[in-house]
Amino acid sequence: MEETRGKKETMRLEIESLSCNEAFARVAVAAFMARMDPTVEEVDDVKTAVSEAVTNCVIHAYGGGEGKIWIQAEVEGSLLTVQVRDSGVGISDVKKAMEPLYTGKPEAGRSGMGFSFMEAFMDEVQVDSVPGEGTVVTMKKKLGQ
Amino acid sequence: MEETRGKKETMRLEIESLSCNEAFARVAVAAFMARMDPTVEEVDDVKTAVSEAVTNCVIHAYGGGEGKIWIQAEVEGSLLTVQVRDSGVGISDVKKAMEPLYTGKPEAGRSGMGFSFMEAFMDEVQVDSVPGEGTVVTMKKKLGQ
Amino acid sequence: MKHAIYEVVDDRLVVHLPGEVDDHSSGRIQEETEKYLQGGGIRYMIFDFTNTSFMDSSGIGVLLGRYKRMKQLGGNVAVFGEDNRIKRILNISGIYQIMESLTK
Amino acid sequence: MKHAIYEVVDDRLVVHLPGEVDDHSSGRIQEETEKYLQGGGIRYMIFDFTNTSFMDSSGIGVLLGRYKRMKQLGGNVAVFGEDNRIKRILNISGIYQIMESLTK
Ligand SMILES: Nc1ncnc2c1ncn2[C@@H]1O[C@H](COP(=O)(O)OP(=O)(O)O)[C@@H](O)[C@H]1O
Ligand SMILES: Nc1ncnc2c1ncn2[C@@H]1O[C@H](COP(=O)(O)OP(=O)(O)O)[C@@H](O)[C@H]1O
Repeated sequence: MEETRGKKETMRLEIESLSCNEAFARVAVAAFMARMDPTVEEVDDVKTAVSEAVTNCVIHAYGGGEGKIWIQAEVEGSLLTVQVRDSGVGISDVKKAMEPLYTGKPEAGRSGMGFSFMEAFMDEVQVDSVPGEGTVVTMKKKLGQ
Repeated sequence: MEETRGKKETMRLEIESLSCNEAFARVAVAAFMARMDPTVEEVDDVKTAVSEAVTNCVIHAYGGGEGKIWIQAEVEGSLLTVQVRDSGVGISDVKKAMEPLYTGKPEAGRSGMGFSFMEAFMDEVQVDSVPGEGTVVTMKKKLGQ
Repeated sequence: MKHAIYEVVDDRLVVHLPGEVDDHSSGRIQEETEKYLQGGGIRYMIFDFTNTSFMDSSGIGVLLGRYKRMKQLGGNVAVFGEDNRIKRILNISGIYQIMESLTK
Repeated sequence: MKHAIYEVVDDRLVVHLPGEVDDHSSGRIQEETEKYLQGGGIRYMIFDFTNTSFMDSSGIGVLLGRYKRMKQLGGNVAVFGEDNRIKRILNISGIYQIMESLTK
């Protein structure tokens, strides 16, 4: 029952691709990281980054249709790792997709700032994608900096 | 992207058997049910029931040791179903375990009111258990009554 | 507050934004403000963040879209009531370079 | 407030309970109150719920345990500052049948 600090703690979450799950996902990750005693700003940063990644699954990976989104969050000491995964259309040119202001859906009122926000609010963002199979976004943030 | 009300929506959560996950689990389920526009009292009821079921996994199923806890929440119209599952020691006599004030751990300061609280705050509580394999607690609550 | 509330004062449309401006909540803001613009006579659109505690890049998309639309109509857009969190988001996204803040 | 705060006034130990009283937070309340009792001279234990918004049956277990202990010592226990939510929990669990509430 005693938690040893510094040990790895993990949670896995599976949700459906629905826009109401954007809020749910960011609140769930925020609640999970509460054990790290984060500052309000750190929690806000992570909520924004998670919101961006999950919104991309809903809008881009599944294009508003059905699909599942998997979120894994891991705490190890003061390091938080959040992974957001989908089995949607995938990204053929990750480098281009991550360019500031690039969006594949300009007509839909997207700003193209999703990845830039993830990078601004987390320490590290890695995107792995296979067209036709899906995308994994892995974000890391060291708290208490 | 449009959510059709009345359609089934599901989330699945896997956490570790740690006492800090009791709070996380109840906040996660509360955040998930936000889409049902629940009253504050309904949210409190569900939080208490989830807290009881998850605490039982931590304390009884895994006896404070390592283990995984699976939570599934489902919304269908105004019906919320929450399932809490463990692969711990199991319960040999479910009927007795569910009796008010019965506790298998009186020395640990347990009140024996866990199942009574689940029943008081949810409309329906079902417990399925196989000794040596684990326990599933399924709770249902109709909102807006 | 889950949805935006709209208020017309002379030639200004004040959009009182909801608590969270994300993809889920921002879609209808685009549609609803458009209806007010169809009526004619609106020259300024003011986004009021007083009740807003969360916004992500989907919200920025809506702000930019409304900005372009108002410019098209020869009008303008401003923001108001941002807390520090929202200020940070507006800063990072460059919104302050094109929109005035009426917040002191 | 994550942990209980203790205050001794004459022969009373006031336990200002944390925001959430569950299995995770309640274990140490048992231990810590015990230390105050070891010192002697405590006749009343008062649980202050002013800052508490959540309690489950683990909290009830602690209240009952402390009740038995105080009775053993010839003392008594009371509760204070419960909001409606906590009142409901104390009601369902029968705590009000054995403990007085100092809340008006
Ligand atoms: N999970 C994903 N699946 C498929 N494509 C994606 C995914 N995430 C991002 N993309 C692509 O990368 C582009 C840039 O994403 P982003 O920076 O978040 O901006 P925006 O969402 O505003 O378009 C998207 O427009 C889309 O084409
Ligand atoms: N998930 C579980 N795995 C194994 N045993 C359990 C589980 N949940 C409950 N029990 C058994 O049922 C008893 C009664 O549970 P409960 O009513 O919650 O009271 P308490 O947790 O206070 O003992 C427990 O003491 C335990 O013996």
